[in-house]
Parts: sequence; structure tokens; C-alpha cells
Amino acid sequence: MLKLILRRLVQMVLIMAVSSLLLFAIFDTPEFKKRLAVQELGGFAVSALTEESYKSWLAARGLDVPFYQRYANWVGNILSGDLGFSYEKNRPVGPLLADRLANTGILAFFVFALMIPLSLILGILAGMKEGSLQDRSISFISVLTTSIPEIASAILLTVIFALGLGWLPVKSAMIGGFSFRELILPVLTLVIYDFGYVARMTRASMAEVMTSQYIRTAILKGLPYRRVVMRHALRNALIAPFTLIVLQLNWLLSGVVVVEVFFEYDGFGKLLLEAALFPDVEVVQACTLVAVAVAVLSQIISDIGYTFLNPRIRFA
Amino acid sequence: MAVTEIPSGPSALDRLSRPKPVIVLFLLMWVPLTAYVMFGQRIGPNAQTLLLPAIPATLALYVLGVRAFRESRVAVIGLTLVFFWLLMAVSAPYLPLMDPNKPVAPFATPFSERGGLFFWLGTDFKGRDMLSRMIWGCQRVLVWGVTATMVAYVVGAMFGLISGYLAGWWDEIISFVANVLLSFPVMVLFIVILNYLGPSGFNIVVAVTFASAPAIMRIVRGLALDIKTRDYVYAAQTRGEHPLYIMIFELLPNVRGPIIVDACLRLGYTTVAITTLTFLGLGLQPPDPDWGLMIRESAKTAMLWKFSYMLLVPALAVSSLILGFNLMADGLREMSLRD
Amino acid sequence: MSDHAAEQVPVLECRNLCISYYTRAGEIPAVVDFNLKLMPGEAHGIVGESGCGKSTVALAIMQYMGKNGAIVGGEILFEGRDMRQMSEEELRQIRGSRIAMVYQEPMASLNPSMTIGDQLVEVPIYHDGLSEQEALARAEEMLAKVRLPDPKRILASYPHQISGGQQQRVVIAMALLSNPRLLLLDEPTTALDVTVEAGIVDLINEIAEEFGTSMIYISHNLGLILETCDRLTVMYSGEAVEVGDIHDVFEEMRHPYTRGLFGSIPLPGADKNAHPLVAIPGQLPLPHERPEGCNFGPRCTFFRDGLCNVGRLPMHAVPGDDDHKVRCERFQEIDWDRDLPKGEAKPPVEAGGTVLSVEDMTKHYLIEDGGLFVRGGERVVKANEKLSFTAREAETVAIVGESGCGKSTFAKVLMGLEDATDGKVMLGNVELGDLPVERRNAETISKLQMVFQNPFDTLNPSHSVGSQIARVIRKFGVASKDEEVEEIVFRLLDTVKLPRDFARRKPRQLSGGQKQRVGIARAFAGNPKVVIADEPVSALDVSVQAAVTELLMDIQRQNRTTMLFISHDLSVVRYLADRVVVMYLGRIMEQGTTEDIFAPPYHPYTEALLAAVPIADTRIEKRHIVLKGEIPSPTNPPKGCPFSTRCPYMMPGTCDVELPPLRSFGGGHRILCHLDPAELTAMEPVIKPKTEAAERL
Amino acid sequence: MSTNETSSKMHPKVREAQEQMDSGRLSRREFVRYAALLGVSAGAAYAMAGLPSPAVAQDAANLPFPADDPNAKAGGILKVAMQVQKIDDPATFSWTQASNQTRHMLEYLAMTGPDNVTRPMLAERWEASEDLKTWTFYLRKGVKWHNGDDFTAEDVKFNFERWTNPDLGSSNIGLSSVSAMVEDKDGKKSLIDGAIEIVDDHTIRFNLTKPVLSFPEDMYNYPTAIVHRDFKPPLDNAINGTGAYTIVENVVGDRCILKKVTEAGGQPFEYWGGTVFLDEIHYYNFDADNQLTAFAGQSVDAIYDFGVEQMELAKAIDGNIIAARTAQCLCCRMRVDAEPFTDERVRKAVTMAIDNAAIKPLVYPEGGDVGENHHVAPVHPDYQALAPLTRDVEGAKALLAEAGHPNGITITIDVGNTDGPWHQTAAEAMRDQLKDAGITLNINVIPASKYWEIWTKTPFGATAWTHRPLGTMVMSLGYRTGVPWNESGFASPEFDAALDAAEATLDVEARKGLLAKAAQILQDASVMVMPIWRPVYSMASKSVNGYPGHPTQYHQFNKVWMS
Repeated sequence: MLKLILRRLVQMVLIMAVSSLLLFAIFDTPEFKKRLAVQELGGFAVSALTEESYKSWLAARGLDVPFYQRYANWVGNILSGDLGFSYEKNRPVGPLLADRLANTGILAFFVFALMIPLSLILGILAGMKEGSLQDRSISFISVLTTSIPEIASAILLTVIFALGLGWLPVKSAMIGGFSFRELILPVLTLVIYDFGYVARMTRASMAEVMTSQYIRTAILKGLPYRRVVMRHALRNALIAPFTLIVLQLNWLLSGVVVVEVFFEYDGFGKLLLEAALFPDVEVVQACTLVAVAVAVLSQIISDIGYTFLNPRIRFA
Repeated sequence: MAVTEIPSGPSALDRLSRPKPVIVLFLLMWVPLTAYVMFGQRIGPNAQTLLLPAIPATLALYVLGVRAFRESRVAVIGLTLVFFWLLMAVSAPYLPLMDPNKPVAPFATPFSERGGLFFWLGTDFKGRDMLSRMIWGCQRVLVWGVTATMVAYVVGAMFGLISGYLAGWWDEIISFVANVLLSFPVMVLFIVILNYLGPSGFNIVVAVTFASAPAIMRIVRGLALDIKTRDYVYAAQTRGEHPLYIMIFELLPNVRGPIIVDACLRLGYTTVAITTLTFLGLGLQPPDPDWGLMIRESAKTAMLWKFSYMLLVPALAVSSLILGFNLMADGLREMSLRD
Repeated sequence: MSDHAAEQVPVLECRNLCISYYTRAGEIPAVVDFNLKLMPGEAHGIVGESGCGKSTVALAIMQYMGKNGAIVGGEILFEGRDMRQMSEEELRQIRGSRIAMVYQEPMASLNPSMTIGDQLVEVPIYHDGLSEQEALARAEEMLAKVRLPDPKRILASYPHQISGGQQQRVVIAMALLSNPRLLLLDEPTTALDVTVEAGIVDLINEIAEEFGTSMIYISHNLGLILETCDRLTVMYSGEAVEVGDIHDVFEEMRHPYTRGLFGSIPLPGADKNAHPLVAIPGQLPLPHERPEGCNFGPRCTFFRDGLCNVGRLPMHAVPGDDDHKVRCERFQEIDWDRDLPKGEAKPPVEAGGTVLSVEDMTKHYLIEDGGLFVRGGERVVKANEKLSFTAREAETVAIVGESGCGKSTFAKVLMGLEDATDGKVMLGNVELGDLPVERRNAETISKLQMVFQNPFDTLNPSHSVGSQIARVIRKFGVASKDEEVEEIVFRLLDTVKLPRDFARRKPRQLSGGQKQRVGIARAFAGNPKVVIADEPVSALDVSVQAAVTELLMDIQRQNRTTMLFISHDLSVVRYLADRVVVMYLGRIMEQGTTEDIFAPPYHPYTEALLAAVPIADTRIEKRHIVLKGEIPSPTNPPKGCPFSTRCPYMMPGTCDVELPPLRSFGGGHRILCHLDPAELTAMEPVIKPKTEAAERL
Repeated sequence: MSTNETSSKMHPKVREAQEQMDSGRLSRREFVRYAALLGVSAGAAYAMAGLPSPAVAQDAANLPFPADDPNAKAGGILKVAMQVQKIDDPATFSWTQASNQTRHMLEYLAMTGPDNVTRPMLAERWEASEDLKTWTFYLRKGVKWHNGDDFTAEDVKFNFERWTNPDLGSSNIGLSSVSAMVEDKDGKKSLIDGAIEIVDDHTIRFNLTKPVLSFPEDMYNYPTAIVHRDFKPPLDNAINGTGAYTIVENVVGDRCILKKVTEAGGQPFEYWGGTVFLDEIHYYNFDADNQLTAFAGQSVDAIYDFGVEQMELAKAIDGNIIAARTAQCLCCRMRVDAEPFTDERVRKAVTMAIDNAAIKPLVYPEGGDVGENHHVAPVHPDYQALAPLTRDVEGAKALLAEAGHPNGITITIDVGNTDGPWHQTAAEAMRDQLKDAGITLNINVIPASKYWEIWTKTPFGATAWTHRPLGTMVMSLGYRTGVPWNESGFASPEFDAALDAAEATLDVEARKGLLAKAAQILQDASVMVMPIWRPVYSMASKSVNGYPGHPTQYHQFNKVWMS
């Protein structure tokens, strides 16, 4: 197991190295440098710059050295804990990213706090009696909600709760400090899109377990139904959803982009999009590293959890 | 033990993937539509004649689909939703609609009349007819969505077969690259790629391929790993067939079934992705109508109960298409489990 | 025991039981008009081919039909009470305590995420209200009773940590914990190796004696039923066709189907030349396509229009034996000796020169722990160790062994999918050992073809039958013009006795037997010199097996092909092989002509194997040898003699240390054993005919 | 300040202008503007013109701000939605937004009010020589920096030296006033010795190489904020200003918080500009598109601006919509040195086939002015209407045929929507009109940032030009031969001469005429389609009082109060 984790971590570092090098190379193109200059100085001004003054601008920004050199520097900085500097936000990437990640973390926490119990309970209820009315209605709701993309559910929720009923604020910029009310719509949007997926997987897993032979054994052993479900079925049925839920972390990083942009919520996703469009190389780099780390770490957690939950692997 | 041996009729998936008529009809529908969307402007006003063969092909395909899916009500509903939009896409130029790009009367609410024109779904901030934009809006998302998914499948299946069948170093390398790509959250990948390439339909295809192909590759790889232990592959190996032959003729036809279900789901994801990217400004570009664009444009002009129809119409339209794909996938999966 | 039957209440009685499944095609009757009376202490066997409804009966008795099955008629009386009238709670109390069940796949029927102890204690806790401690004690006791070593360790283990045979013992222990009145055994040994199976069968017999439990034993294997049961029901296509005392039925079977069944299994008396097997023509009808009247009618030689296909057939008692009943209208008219089709005797084939010779062929696999970045230790799996044998033209060489003995690896090396690590494999004068298939020329490849085990895998489901055969013809350069190829395809279909229009069919439209025929046609399309048949019929129903086996041998005979027949079933091997190679853990333990192998001297493993194979013949007496333990993993074979861990003759200090010498007994009969040749020669035969007196006991 | 006092030192040209006004050749409003530019106090100028002075404080301090509202309440926070940008160096600001962040801390020598009249701010007054080549600025006394230093001529000199330092890259060097202080030396522009003269602590004189009328107006151009003489970028480390507020927090992309200054260098701070009411001014970062929705959600009290496409939304929201007529525009210019536009007939065909008057209502149904294919806007004081343009489709076809395109021509316009999606709407409207003349217009929509990479290079591009207070200013920025921002590559000595003449002429009518001549040359050359002068909209809630609308979108909240 330790070996596996180590292997994954090595792989993670490798992936990080490869992807960041690639990103550096991409953002090193003259077009991107020009775009950066335009953002910084304004389109009019850049076009009026002479070749020399453009060069001196590049030099001032440290963009005149070859990208591999910058990459080496950057890697050195990263290793010493310095994540670089944001051209756009004019501040070090580290604290900036930390701020935004914390915001996304809050969002993610509530999303998970709501989604996990909801989807597991619904999934188990549906999977327990495959084909029943209860199953059919839960399944239908899950398909329906997963079919509404985040952008559409954000719209629907905003239209109903913010524009129509006026219960909740339209935007979640939180300019007056943290506001729980402003968090509700983004959280709901993400939960609505995601819970159906997890619920369906839970249902499938539960349904599969319920038709398995060892459940038949348990029933024909004369155990009460409750015990069959709680003791025999649940643990086996929850292995797959558990790994899935952990992997949702990775999904969340994608899902939040839209939600954060739509609701003007200052989180990781919005930062990434803004940085990419700017193009704020070092922020994109840092975000990518975080994304890769989250992806790989969630995979590791999911692997560990899977191993822990599944004796077949734990004691193999 | 003796394996239960009940020769059954063709399964639903088999029927669906029975190639010839479906493929011919699909191409009849698809090629004109794609050509129309990609080159319509260059062809000029007569471009719409391109779509003439596509309309009956779409209808015929729908009939075939309903027949293949008749065992699953869910799948038929999904199919109907998808084909509704497909039909809209191929027949949009022939429908009695207003010009989707022509500003007529700004901010007309649904079911209102202005200047002798009746607006079923109102008009947007520029005064363009929403009904017309909604219907025209499905063209691009369908064309690019399906094209992107198909390309992703070709690429993913190719690498999946190689990786699964040849194993060894091929597998190590391909799997590593796939892992690298899979370690990016999809949206990060999309943003980076589209930001680099610039937003356009074609680049969406590239981005979707990068984002989806690794996952498809994994599925195909898994299937290939399974299928390659089958005796018929063994038989082909022992008669000295070239690995390429085995991959294309022995493996590929048999991964088709499970992949169709996945493809329906993935079409849904791709549709979501295109809409979302367009909303973020990285996807399709104005002026031609598109649901994502409609949302993008309305999100800043219609944040009011009174105008919320501008947001709701495209949001519901895109949801219905995705629902269609998902229901199809659901029904197909159910049918394949029953077979 | 039948003396007391009248006074006793039957443990279980099924009266006119009808069970149906509801599918999207409508109601499908699975079992029709099933009757069964089980007295205390009695063991009743239900035998039949797949799809005959035997497992359905078992589940119906447990009142566990799944969501689309239902009992649509009749009664199930357990100790006189109709189970159909019982409430869920009453059923729950009976299940697991009064009626217990043992299942086909032990691994699947144990919960993978609970320890065995946890799963066992549930039974006494919920049924007898025992405390956890008491329950644990009882579970441990029971594990000891089913002869599991170290019950404490097993209690704490998870199912995957013990072997298949041990798992099945655990399941049996679980079933016995509450001392049930009735034990249902649904193919309890099918998933196990033969030698392990023998141990379980042994255990079941002991239990029946010790606990006095009534048993219903479900199996497709007539030999197993004979070894375990007092009475039996033969089922065909959802109906019981013959019921009776086991000896009555085995010796005087009255139903044409039962008769056909016995005709198609290779009993010790059978001989491929003199008394070939006789297959039952046709195939099992689908549940929703059953004929009017007798279900067996369309396949029956004695079918008479207007009699056999009218109405529902009742069971008739055999005159003079009320317990023996038959569902046949004509059973009294049939003169078996005259009317039963017999296999035609065929002249024996003279073997030709040596075609294939294998000399010290060794195949080792390296297994690397770790992966891309972390190097782990390397382990060697010795899949094949110094295999040496030869096969001559038109000869059938059987390679016998249980799982993990290395027969598949050997086939792979032969086919060129793996390189031999060492040694030589000569086909004619071509060395194949280090010639992978890519480097072999078409001629060499076409000389060596294979028939596969699983009929459902042998054909690519995406291509038509014809195109798959045609591909081989083209590939091997037999013909290239379309018409010629087509002609050959048709001829091959004729050869395997399939209609020519099958060429256009997709494999899913074929039954398993038909697919296997196509597989044979494909193997012979390139006129091979050697055909490797890897358990070609083991996945087929008994009645189909015979036909396919016969076909295979007919073609072999015609083409004078050498056949390497890989099998675990010694009865089949005895029937068709000229020479036999017995393998165990990658090594050849014994080889010789069929007569040599089936008569002493035996290798101890061969001896045990022979004793383990159930034989459905009441006239045969078998020595009782049960091996202990399980087959060791090939990744970690025992030192010395591979069989030393299980060998009843094991000599500590010798067998488990040193590799045994190869002893030759003349005529190519060689045995790898430490035992003294004299001791080996002095062994008693495992199988011998019973004396008349013993038979009529 | 009394009228007499001013008149005693009055620039002779003021008299000239007054005569023109009296004889009816100059409108009264224009006179006020000129008089103010030439150093007459705005109040006096209004008085001379016989116009009621707008609510500007009529006190001795000669303040540029409106009078205090008697109902005004002190206190409160004004929250404004705007992009919050980097503010490292005011001299290199590229965006108005950045200057808004600093405007209440760093102030300007002059201030142009919403009435387009330029009044003295940090300067108390100014004088121009008769030939408009020598300008003397008298600085306001008693202005304190937040660190307690006095504001002196040294500060001003320091700023001018900075601006003219080519290494800094300030766009101020392009202002006609500043550019008249530099010369080319070794291929580099540098400040002419003696161009800046410190007369005394509070008087500074500029000697220009050419006559410049717009000097005071230039001094309110957003990058001309006056920083302390010790200033070193970045501003974050050098927070110091003369304004009533100071920046306490500036997080780019998030927020910029300004607080009222109460203490300067240990002393209580007294703002030179009189009472300010707000305690704090908060800028919160919202994308242009989201500002109005943020406002609708009551997150903010005011916004920087909103697009015309959001007008209906704005109207539906409770609040005051503030519209300002501007010289902002969309200049669809053709590069005269790129095919097929090298042929003047092609360009002419394009302009002839387009009816600007029909485009404007499609794009800006409310407010704005129709353009005349040159770059002087009706709001410019030196604007004079040319003969109305008429659409001539047949003529266009004929010209095309003559130019060798009898079957029409296909051209592509690059649109970056740098200023909002209305660029595209305008381009689409042009496309529809051009179709009639057989010209197929392809619209190549590219991202805004991409557009700025090509704006001077593309053969046909739709460039947004921002508001500038004078027609001469923008004409010389964009169309003089060889200037960097000459995106059309237009080169005409005749035009340059006309522009020079206009810039040097004070006679308002003559000047208008001269500029009109230049405009006519430009129009005749068919360098551009200039369909529209757009209005800018912003919005403030009803509780924000005295919120000014300014054509340049400059924020000046000194007299704003919250109710």
C-alpha cells in the first residue's frame, strides 16, 4: 500500500513537472506575451510601443529570458515555497491562492455536507428495492437533476429564489464579508448537479449487492431484513460510492468554475479562469499544480479508503 | 458446469449497432448538417438546400431508433428529445421563423405582439426573436458536440485498443499520458487548451478530444483487456494474424456495444461542456445563435424577474437535450442489462 | 428405511408445484407439476441439464424467488405445513434453522467484507438466541466438525483468505449450525477441482449419517448423485421425467431421456472404437418454446404422433415398483435393446510416425513486484517444468490435470504465444519452442490448430460464421478465390454436420454445441497436423457433449490428425485417449498408454484422481481415496515432489525435500515418484467391477 | 474671486472671444469654456457670458467642485462596482478605472467638469502668453500632502520630468502640451532644457515649442495625476496624496478602499477643497458585464458603467441612470496602405454604401450622436458640422466597378468588441447595408485582447476610441502623418497643415473652420466609417446624492453624500 501511495506521489510530481513545463512553453509564445502587455498597458499603449520599449517592458517583467530558464527559476522558487507573482492581481500567488482556495473550500465543504448524506440515503433507498416505485422515482429525479447543467440550474435557482421570490441575493461576491445567504445558491447549484450522479452510482452499487449471492445467503440464513441491509449490504454497497465521492473533489474543481463565475464568488475556479484569460502565467501554473495535486491526492485517498473498506484488498 | 444456453434473438444493442442502414442514414443526416453549419455562410443563400436530404434521414433514423428502443420507454423519451432537436437543427431554415440574428423589437416579453409580429418566447436585449434563436441555437451545439465526441471516440478507442491489446510499454506510455490528462480537472484542461488555441468550434473538438479521449481510452482499454482473453482472439493469434488485424477486426467490433451507452452519456457531457465554455466566453463565438451564448448575453441583461425568460429559454433547451442523451443512455443500459 | 415411511411425516413434500418467471416476453413456466416427497434422513438427488429447472425448485423450497419469479400452483409442505401460507417472519425463522442451503459458488455466497466468524455466529444468535460467546464457541465446534484445520484462525479470516474448498466447508458449517431438518445442496462442488470435490462429497455423506439431516442434492452430474443420494428425480425442461430409488433408476431407467443421458456419458465400459457414445439428437427446447405433450418428444426416438404430443403427460408408476415413476406414455412398449440407437463400431486407427515431440520443455514466468518506478523483487512462476512426451500421427494424447497444472501454458507455448524458457518442441522438423507465432510461416501455423473450451467465446460475436471460417481458409492459403473459399466453407459445415445456411448466421443465433462445431470446423479448415483441444466439451450439456466429442474424433480419424486433448475429466480421457499425460503443478507425474494409466502401477496422484472422479455406474466399485488439502499455488510450489503436500504415501524427509526420480515401467509408461517400483506395482486398481452379490445388497 | 480681479489679468484672447460671443459667432457656452481655459475663473466666465453659473462653489477659494448641498449629511460609505486594477504608477495608467481608484487621493492641476469646462484644481489659476506658447501656472497655496509636506512647484516639475522621461513610458508624452516640451535627441525624445521654469514655490512656467490651447484640459487627462516629488513606484509603497481620501487597501481584482484623511504628518489634515461628506469610498471589483447586476442586487450604491444592451435592465431597477454624451466612438477604419483599401475608390464605395444615421438607432437607440466619418465629435467644442452624408448605393457600385470590382468585393472587418458587444451590432448593421452595394462584409470576431494586438495593423478594423475633450487632440493623436496611433496609415500633408493651423488658431470660428477643413479632408479620403458617438451610462442608487456623470467616466465624489 505504502508503495502504491509512493508510486502515486512520484507520478504526481512527474505529472506536475510535465504539465507545468508544458504550460510555461505555451504561455511563452509571443502572442501570450503580447496579450499580457495589452492587459498591463492597454491595447493602445502596447501598439504604440517601440520595439525597444516593448523589449524593456519584457525585461522589466522578466519575460525576456528563455522559458526554460524561467521555468527553472520558477521551480526553484516553488521548492522554496514561493508560488510566484500574479501580474494581474499584483500580489504574490501564494496568499492569493490560499484566499481563493479557502473560499472554494467553504463552498466545497457545504456541498459535500449536503450532497453526501442526500445522495447516499437516496441511492440506498432506491437500490434496496430495485424496480419499485421508490426506486423509479428516485432514479428519475437523479437523471433529471444530473441533466441540468450547472449553468442552467444556477439560472433556474437564481430566477426562482433571487429574482422571483427575492429570498436570496443574486450574486455571491461577499463584498460585505462572509455571508451565509450568499452561499446558498452556489451550494445548491452544485449539489443539484452532483447528487444525482452519486445517488445513481450508490443505487447501482446497492442494487448489485442486493442481488448478490451473499445477500441471498444472508436472507436464507433467516436474518431479519434490517440486519441484512445494515450489516451485510451497506458496507459492501458503500465501497464504490465512497471512492466516487472522494473523486468528486476533482470534479468540483471543474464545476466551481461556472458556478463561481456565474455567482461572482471569489474562489479557485474564478481565479483560474481570470488568470487563464489574462494570461497570468504563474497563477495558472499554481492553480494547475493545485488541481493536479487535488486530483492525485483524491485518487490516493480514494485508493486508501477503498483498501480500508474492502478486506479483500486489505488482507490480500 | 454447463452454461445456460438459450440462443436469443438479436439484443437491443446489436439491433442498434447493426451497421448499414443506420450508418447510411446517420451520414445522410450528419454530413449535410455539419457542412451547413461549418460552411453555410461561405456557400451563401442556397446553403439550406444542403439540408433537404437530412430531414427525411432524420425522421427515418428516429423511426428506426424508436423501433430499436421500444422495450424501454425511458430510452424512447430520450430519443424523442434528442431527435426533436436534431429535427429542429436540420429543418431550421425551412421553418417559418424570424431571422435569428435580426433585431426586431428589444425586450418583448413572451406571448406579446409588437409591430404586428407575435413573439412566442419574446425577444432578447437586441430584439432578436427568442423562439427562432432557441431553435437555430441547437445547430452548433449539436454539430460540434457530436463531432467532438466522435473524434474523441476515434482517438480514445485507437489508443485504448493499442494500450489494452499490445500492453507492455505501449500501455505504460499511453496510460501515463492519459493519467496526466485525467489529473487535470476537465474544466482546467478546457480553459488551458481553448485559451491557447483560441475559442472556436474546431478548437472545441480538440479540447473535448483531449479531455474525453483519456477516459474513453480507459474504457476501451478495459474492454480490450477483457476481450483479448476470449478464445476467438486467441484463435486469431494462433493463426498468426497481425496485431492490427486483431485490434480492428476482432476487438473493435466487440467494444462497440458497451461504448454506445457511454457515448450517449458523453454526448451529454460534451453538450454541457460546450454550453459552459461558451458561457465563459471560451467556446462558440457570436453572432450566430447558440444556447451558451444566449445565456452569456442574457446573464448581464436579464437579471430581473421580468426578463428571466431570456435565461430560462436557453437553460431549459440545453437541459432538455442533455436529458435526452441521459435518458437514452439510461434506457440503453437498462436494456443491455436485460439482454 | 422405507418401512417407516408410512408412519412418518415427510420432511418436505412438493405437490404439483408450478413455478413461473415473468419476463418482458410474458410468463415463462420454469417448473411444471413437480412432486417430491422427502422422508427424514433421506437424501434425494435432482439431476438434469442446464435450464431444466432444478435450481428453481431449490429456491422455491426456500420461498426465495427473486422479483420476477413466482410459485403459481401447488403446495410445498415442510413438516406438514404449507410454506406458501407462512408469513415472512415464520419463513425467516425456518430459513437457516430448519432448512439450510449450500450454494454453488462458495466465494460468492460469503460476504466478502465480514469475517467468517461474524457470518457464522449470526445463525445461532438469531435462531437460537445464543450470546455472542456461545455462538462463537458453537461456530468453532462446527468448523472442526467439517474438518477445517485451525478453526480459530478461520473464524477470524475473511472469505478471500481461505481456499475454495475451505469456503465450501464454511458454507456447509453455516448450514449445519442450527441443526436443520433439511439441507439443500445446489451443485455444491461444481466450482471445485475434482480432488477437492471428492473431499466435499465425502463430508456431505458423513454429515447425512451423523446428523440425520434430510438432503436434496442438486447436480448435473449423475455420478455425484449416485455417490450421495438414496432417491433421485431426473428433470428435463421443467418437468420431472423419472423418479425413483437410485438403484432402480440407474439400473432400469425407463424414460428415453434418462436412457439417452446414460448413453452419452463415457462410462468405464465405453470405448471410442467399439462402443462409441450416442448423443441425444436435437437440443433442449427454450422454456417458451416447449412442445405440446412430452417435452422430450422432438428429440425422442420413440416419439409417436398423436400419443406423445397430446395434452399434459402424467407420471406413471412403473409396475411392481410404486416408488419408481416415469413421465412417458410408451415406456412399457419400448424394447431398449432393439430400438435404442447404438453407436456404430469403428475400426481402430493405426497411429503413424511421430508428429510432435516435446523434450524437456520448460516455461518460467517472471513476476515483478512494483512497477514503473519502484523495483520490487522478482518471483519465478514455474508453469511448466521439463515436459517431455511425443505424439504420433492420428493419435490422441490426453493431458490431464486440475487447475494450475500448467496445461494452458503448455498450449500457449505450443501455439507460439509464449516462448519456451528451455527445452525443445518439434513439430515435424520445425523447432517451435522459441518461434513465436509472428515468425512462423503460414504452413507451420496451419499445421497446428486449436479447439477452445468455451463455446461462447470461441467465435467472434460480431462476424458471421462463414466469414470466420473463410478467414482461416484465406489466411492459410488453402484457397483465395471467393467461390472456392465459399465452397470450402460449405464443405466444412457439412463435415461438422451443420446446415450450409449457417454460414450467414451470427454466432449468437447458434447454440453452444453448434458454436463448438463451428470452432471445430475452423480448426480443421487449414488441414492441421495437430489439433489441440482444450476441454472442448466441458462447458456443454451432457447430451450435447457426446455429439461434439464424436464429431471431433470422426474428423480426426478422417484426417489422421494428431489430437492433444486437454481435460480434467478422466472418464472422458479414458474413453477417447490413446495415451495419457498426467500433470500436476507444471510437471508430468505420469504418462503412458490409456491402459497403463488406468491400471496399477499408479502414481499416487493418478490414483487419487481416478478415485475422485464420480462414475455413474452402479456396477463399478471404486476405492475410497480422499486427498487432504488443496492444490498449492504455482507461484509457490512445494520443495521436492510437487505432490508431497497432499500425497497419502508421503515419506517425510524424502518426498518433501528431493525431486522424485522418473521411473519407467515399459511401453512408455513412466511415473515420477519416490515410491519403490514394487510398491507402485502392488497397488490395487481403483476401479473394478462389483461382484454380483455386492451389487444386490 | 471677483470678475474685475480676473479681467485685469485677462488673456487678450478672452476679450477676442468675448467679442466673438457678442457678435454671435461664438456660443455662450463655448465662450465660458475658452475663457476658463485661458485662465478666467469659471464663475467669472459664466458671468461674462451672462449665463447662470452651475452649482459650483462661488467662494474665494475658486474651487472646481460643485457647491455644498445644504441638505448634505456627512458620513457613510459609497460602494462602487468597478474593475479594481493595478495602480503602480499613475503616470502609466492605461485605464480610467485605475485613475478613479486614485482620483480622490492624487489630484490634478486642473479639472474638467461635467459641463466640459476646465477649472483650476491644484493650480489656483493659469495664464497663457498671447502666442499660447508660454503658460504660467499659479499653484494653490495651503495644499498639503498627507505626509505633512506642502504642495509646491517642485512637485509639479517632478511630475513633468517623469512624464517626459521616455524610459517611463507614460502616455502623457503624447499630450500636445507635454509633447511641446520635448525634442528628439539621439532618436529618443527628451525634455528640452528650460522648458520647465520654477518661478517661485507656487508658480511654474512652461515654455512650449508650439502653441497649445489645450494645456489646462491636458492636465486633467487621467495619467496626469500629481504625485509627491519623492514618489517612487509602486504606489502601494508610496501612499501619499493631496486629496481628501487615501487608499487604505487596494487588492487588485477584488477591492479598493479609500478612507477620509484626518491626519497629515502628525497634524490634523485639512483638505484644501472644502467639505467632503463620505467617510469611505469602496470600489469593488466587478466585470463590466456584472456591475449592473451587482447594483440590481443592491450590493453596491453605484457602478462605473453599463452597456447599452443593459439599458432595459437598468430602467427596471430602482436608481438614477446617469447618461453622459461623449466623444467615445467606434472607428471602423481602413488602412490606406493595405489591399484592397489602397484604392480610394474602394474606400469611398464602402462609406457611400453605409448610412450612418440608420446604424446609430440600431446600436444606441438612446442618446449618442451620428458620426460623419471623421473624428471630431459634436460634443467637441471645436466641432463644426460638415455637409450631411448621403447614402449612395449606385454611386458605390459604380466606384467599385471603376476600381475593378464590377461583381462586388468581399472584405473582412476585425471586431474585438473591446468596448462591448455593440461593436459587433454596428458591424452587422454595416454588413447588411454593404450587401446592397455588392460588398460582402465578413465579420471576424476576435477576443478583445487579440484585437489590441492587431488594431493598428488590420486592413479593416473596428477600433473604439475613448473620449478626449478636444477635436484637435484626437485628430492629431490618430491621423497626423506617422504618429504611433495612426491606425489607418493615413498620411496627408494637407491634413497635417490644416490641423496645425487649427491647433494654432484661437479664433473660435476660424479654428472650427480650420478643423472642419481637416475633418473634410479626412472624410473625403474615406479613411473610416464612423457611425456613432456613443453615450456612456452609469447608475447610482437614489440614496446617492450629487453623483456626477462625466463623459470621461472620471469619478469625483467630493460633494457626493449618502442619504
